[in-house]
Amino acid sequence: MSTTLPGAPARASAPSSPTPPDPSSGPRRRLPTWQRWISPVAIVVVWQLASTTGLLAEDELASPWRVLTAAWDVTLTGELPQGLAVSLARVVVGFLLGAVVGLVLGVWSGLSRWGGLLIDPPVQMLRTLPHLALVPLFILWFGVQETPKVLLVALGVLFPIYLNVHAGVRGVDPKLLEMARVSGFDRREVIRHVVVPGALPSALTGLRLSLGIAWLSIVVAETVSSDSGLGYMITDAREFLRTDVIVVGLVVYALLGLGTDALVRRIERRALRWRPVLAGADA
Amino acid sequence: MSTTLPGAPARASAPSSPTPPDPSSGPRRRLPTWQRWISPVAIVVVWQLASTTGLLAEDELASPWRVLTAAWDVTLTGELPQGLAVSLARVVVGFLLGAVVGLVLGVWSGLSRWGGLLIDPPVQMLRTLPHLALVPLFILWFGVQETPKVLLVALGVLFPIYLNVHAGVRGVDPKLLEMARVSGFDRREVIRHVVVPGALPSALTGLRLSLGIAWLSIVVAETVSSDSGLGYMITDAREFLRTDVIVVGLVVYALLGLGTDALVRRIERRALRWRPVLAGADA
Amino acid sequence: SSVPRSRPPVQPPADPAGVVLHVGDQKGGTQSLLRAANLLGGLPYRIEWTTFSAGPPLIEAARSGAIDIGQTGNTPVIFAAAAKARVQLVAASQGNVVSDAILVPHDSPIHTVADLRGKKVAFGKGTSAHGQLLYTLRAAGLTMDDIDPSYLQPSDAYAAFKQGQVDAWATWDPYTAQAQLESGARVIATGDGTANGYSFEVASNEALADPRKQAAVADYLRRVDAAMRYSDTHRDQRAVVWSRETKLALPVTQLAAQRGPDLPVPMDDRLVASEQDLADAFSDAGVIPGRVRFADIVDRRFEGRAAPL
Amino acid sequence: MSAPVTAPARVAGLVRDFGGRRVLEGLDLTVGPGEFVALLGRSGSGKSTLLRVLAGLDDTAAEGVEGTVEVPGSVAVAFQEPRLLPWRSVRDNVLLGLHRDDAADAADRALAEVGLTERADAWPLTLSGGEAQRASLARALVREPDLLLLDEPFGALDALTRIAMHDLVLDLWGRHRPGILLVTHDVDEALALADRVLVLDEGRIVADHAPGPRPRHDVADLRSTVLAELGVIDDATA
Amino acid sequence: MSAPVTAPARVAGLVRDFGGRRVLEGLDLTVGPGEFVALLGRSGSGKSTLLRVLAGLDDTAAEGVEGTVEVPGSVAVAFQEPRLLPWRSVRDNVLLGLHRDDAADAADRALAEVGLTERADAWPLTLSGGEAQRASLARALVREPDLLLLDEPFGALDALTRIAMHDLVLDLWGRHRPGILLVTHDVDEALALADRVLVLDEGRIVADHAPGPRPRHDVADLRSTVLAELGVIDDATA
Ligand SMILES: Nc1ncnc2c1ncn2[C@@H]1O[C@H](COP(=O)(O)OP(=O)(O)OP(=O)(O)O)[C@@H](O)[C@H]1O
Ligand SMILES: Nc1ncnc2c1ncn2[C@@H]1O[C@H](COP(=O)(O)OP(=O)(O)OP(=O)(O)O)[C@@H](O)[C@H]1O
Ligand SMILES: [Mg+2]
Ligand SMILES: [Mg+2]
Repeated sequence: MSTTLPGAPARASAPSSPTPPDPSSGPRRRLPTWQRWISPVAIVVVWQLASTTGLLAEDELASPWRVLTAAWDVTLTGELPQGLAVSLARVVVGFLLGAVVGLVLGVWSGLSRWGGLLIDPPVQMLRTLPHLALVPLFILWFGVQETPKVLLVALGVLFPIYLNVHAGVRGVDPKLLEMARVSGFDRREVIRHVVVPGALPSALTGLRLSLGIAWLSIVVAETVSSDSGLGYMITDAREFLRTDVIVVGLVVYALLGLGTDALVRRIERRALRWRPVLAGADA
Repeated sequence: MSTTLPGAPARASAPSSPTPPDPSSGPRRRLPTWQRWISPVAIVVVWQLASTTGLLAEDELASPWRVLTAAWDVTLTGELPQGLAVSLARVVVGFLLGAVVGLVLGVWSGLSRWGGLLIDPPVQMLRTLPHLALVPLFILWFGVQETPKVLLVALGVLFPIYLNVHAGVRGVDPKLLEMARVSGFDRREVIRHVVVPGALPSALTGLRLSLGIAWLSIVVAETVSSDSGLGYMITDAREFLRTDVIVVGLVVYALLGLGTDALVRRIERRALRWRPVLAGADA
Repeated sequence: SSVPRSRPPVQPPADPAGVVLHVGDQKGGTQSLLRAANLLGGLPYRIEWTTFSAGPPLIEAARSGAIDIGQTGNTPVIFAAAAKARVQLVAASQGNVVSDAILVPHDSPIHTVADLRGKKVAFGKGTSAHGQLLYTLRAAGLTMDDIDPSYLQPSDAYAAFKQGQVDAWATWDPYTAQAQLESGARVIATGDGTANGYSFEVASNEALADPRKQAAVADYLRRVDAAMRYSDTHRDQRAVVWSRETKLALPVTQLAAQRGPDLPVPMDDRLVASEQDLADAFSDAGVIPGRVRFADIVDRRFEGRAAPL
Repeated sequence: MSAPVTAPARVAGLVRDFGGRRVLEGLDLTVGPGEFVALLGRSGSGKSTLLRVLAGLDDTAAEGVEGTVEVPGSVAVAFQEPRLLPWRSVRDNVLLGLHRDDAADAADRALAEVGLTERADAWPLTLSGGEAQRASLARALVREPDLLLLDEPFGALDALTRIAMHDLVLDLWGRHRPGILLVTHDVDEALALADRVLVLDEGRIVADHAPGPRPRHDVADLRSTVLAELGVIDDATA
Repeated sequence: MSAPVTAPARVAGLVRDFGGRRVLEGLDLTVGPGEFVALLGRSGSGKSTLLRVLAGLDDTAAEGVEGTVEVPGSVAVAFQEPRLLPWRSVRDNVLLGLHRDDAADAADRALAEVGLTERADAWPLTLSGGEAQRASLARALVREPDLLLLDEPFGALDALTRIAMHDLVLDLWGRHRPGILLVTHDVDEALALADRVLVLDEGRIVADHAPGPRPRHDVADLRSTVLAELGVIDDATA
């Protein structure tokens, strides 16, 4: 009755190094596609056409060409690059702060019953507080320097991360959690190998949203006493009715959105490469 | 060799009416718990204590009691109830508009490859556009009446719904999609019975976020030529340095947040009742 | 909060050396004024500038001690008084009131203030234009109830004005100049004879409680005084700097500058009465609850010390 | 339903390559009209892969798939895992996608036949392994297709239930005469049920037996042969 | 590992109630030290439910669970479905949670034994049904627990692979002498492997047989008895 499996070679030959998995899931995996550029380019072309033909009056929306010129101007004066750099620093710090807090709270409240009962309600309360209304209180509490700006960004970032992480954690397949429990995973391993990967798709959506919101928050945050930054550039342009500069700001934001998206797609592609590409997925 | 299963009664007795499933998943299903009130109440108590003991100066943050008085004042003047009603109307219309568009775009771009390639990039671009910067353009295009306000809300709502629906649709178990394909589901059935329920947890997170954002957007929207509305009340109070009224506004927002959350929890409980409560889920 | 509630006493003379004075500013405001007059050199203390988009947030910052001093218009200070903010008005200046105008499109049928009855008028709630509109209407025998107000900040208001969404717009320079030059807006009323055109230096109680900061404030006020006088005599130069900082077209700032800059004025009884009158107008219009005693936040003790440089 | 004159499934030279790993290498297979074919093969030999191709889930247009695949009629599949929609009742899982006037009745009948009447309103995630497998089988059978693909449909069933399910499949087969391709690991089952018993190995069909007319009483020799083809020395004969 | 003097699993008066549906009704069961117990029972009879309780996944503190459950030592489970982490390689799935110095070696050895060396770096979702089941089995075996719970671990395996896996389990059992509770639908398998063969029906253990010393050549009578207890009239004897 003793039989050896053909597929089972001698024990010694089993590789024991923990090399990263390189499964033969085939070359069907999608690469970043040029097709994603079709609609952005189409939008710009239509916009320019509408402007040149006069369908879109210059004072309703500056033409792409004029926006480009304005962009060049604010680049030359250093306003745009400096503004970007200043805002970027604020966004990065605020984002990290908010993301870490949101992540920790989300995992915690998603995993433990009491965590959920105690953390979730105040977060649900706080998340609807409007930034604009918080500005005066933040000035009162944190002054007018960098702190209130960074905190406003952090606050904006926190909630989408929290909500999506929380939902992701709650949605982790309980069968896998059970498996981890009976397989001797310690708490750290459960979180690292079951909860985090399971919640990842949802968390990445949160990341997408929160990166966007970080940049939105900076516009409000930079109405608090600043004389530099992308948000400031926009409010300032708005103050002095420079529609073309506003549109430059909007275009920069759109590019930031695309950049953010590309970044998250990259992470997504790496993190979710275990998902086989099945035929049904593209119904 | 012909055997009858004990569990299989005579054919005639099989009920054929499509009664809604009432599976015996047991009474462990969680009800809305009073424990969720612990932390909100604790926050208010600590806040009041800090105020009475002078730890929190009255002009840094009005005490709950003073906020209550201010709330009573603005209720008597009609400012708060009317403001709420006016804003609510705007929020509802804007929300419906944004949610429907976001849902349709999200399902579409999640399901079809070309839909994704064409719809996703412009949405990713548009979603980072700051409301504050859009206000002057919206005034140019849509005037100063209700349209720009409703559109700003719709715009705010659209993106979290879109992103979460898109991600949810992309995350639908491809094995189930394959099953649907070989089981003769038509396109409508696939969407209704496989895609929508599969994307639902993620979509509900989007709903949560977007309901919050709808209320946030109204604050910005109501800076556009309005003399009523909750957002207007807050900006107005800010203009006149009425910190207590600002805090009233914030409290109302917090309550709205809790209300929204309770609403979505209800939907969630109903929609996800097929998920068995397993032991591992509360590690 | 460490900000004193009541007006701090006059401090013994002290050396401001080494102090950092946090000054709130608006774009194209005091800092550019001082720089143009070359008055920022040789300071015994250090100035840290913070830029605000408007008066209210500047006062928000001053009352929490986040800034020590900053300049703002005649209306936000009334709300500061109403809110019992922990600030003092330590100096005043007065500008031309010609630029505080009510504008209509060039082809508008509106020609007089009386024509505004039932019309949609844009202005920023709580701005100096709001006060000026109150006055102008009153002078024409109208009240706020006779018009259809559309509360819009200058930027939004201009957009709405150009699109014909509103019938009239109450505003100030440089917006007046911009609208006149860019879209041929017609002025149907100015603040002449109605508006008071004051601006104030708003100091935080916290700064005034510190002897060395008090000294720095006194010195700073002297410099601002001098800078205003300098800019009055160098209007072209002022227009150039202004245009550079706000990116407004040079003709716009030139027109605005030619109308004359702010000049220091004493905070005498006439000033207090005029501001009190404005405050009462706001109270009457129901914009602010109750009555305000404007004199409560006027601190005249620096006027003597703010002798010209 | 098309008249059962053409073969409900024909595959020629089928190659399936998973990024360098060739699972099927030029496989030929025809399931004749009304024919009941059992497919045996070692774990990982490519049985499910073949069924996916026949079900149209791996397009020959896609990368890694080559060969001719002809499946002219309707197909129903019982997958190796139950693949029930967790958010629909067991009944709905059988019912959905069934576009027939008597769909509801047919679904309830099918559930009764697999012994799940009592669990018809349950959520799928509360079913036992065998119950889920039976629900999935009911879903495939109720569709009455031209080609029925069953991937180890009885693997999680006890002996008694298994016999009842055999009867059920044979019954449906007798009534509608679909082509059936049954993947199983149970040689006895294959010999008892099928017209032809195939063995898949190294990406090809390596054996093709016809157990002869039913009822079959003495298939011991054939059993040993098939087991030997699967690499097992049968105790009973050895 | 605790010394195998106490029973690795003891259950008395176990009741499991799913909202009114009683699946286990006062079940008593002891798995002695180093004892190999096979559990048979109809689909839906509550075998997996019992295993869940023994694995500590359904707490006796929870609603619907009553009775005494004593499982003093370590436990490892091969669930009815493979339950592999889809985002970790097959090797990692065996390895994770294994806190031993030679964990990596042990995992690779276990994978080799179940014939998955070649697929050790694959993503679980690309495994065939039988491969996934073997990975799950390897994960349970490599843990060398005091109590090994196996829920139909060979259900998706072909005859040859199944025999190899039998040997593997017997081998581990011989080396470490854990208590083993094996759920299976294959009566022959139960009789060939176990010290005791139990039949679960109507929420209780209704039969408890000891097939006697190994190697077992003539268990035909016992086979018929057990099949009869499961409701099947055995062809061979009938
Ligand atoms: N969470 C639950 N809620 C309701 N009923 C359940 C639940 N879990 C299991 N059941 C029911 O309990 C019964 C026993 O299930 P169990 O999984 O223990 O069966 P089993 O003996 O393992 O069957 P199989 O051999 O088919 O796997 C089944 O009828 C099942 O539908
Ligand atoms: N998407 C995939 N990527 C890479 N390899 C795959 C993929 N799908 C299947 N395989 C491999 O192809 C081989 C055949 O798989 P298949 O599922 O057809 O086996 P099977 O004959 O059904 O086996 P079992 O009896 O175990 O279910 C297996 O070795 C499997 O690991
Ligand atoms: Mg298979
Ligand atoms: Mg089971």
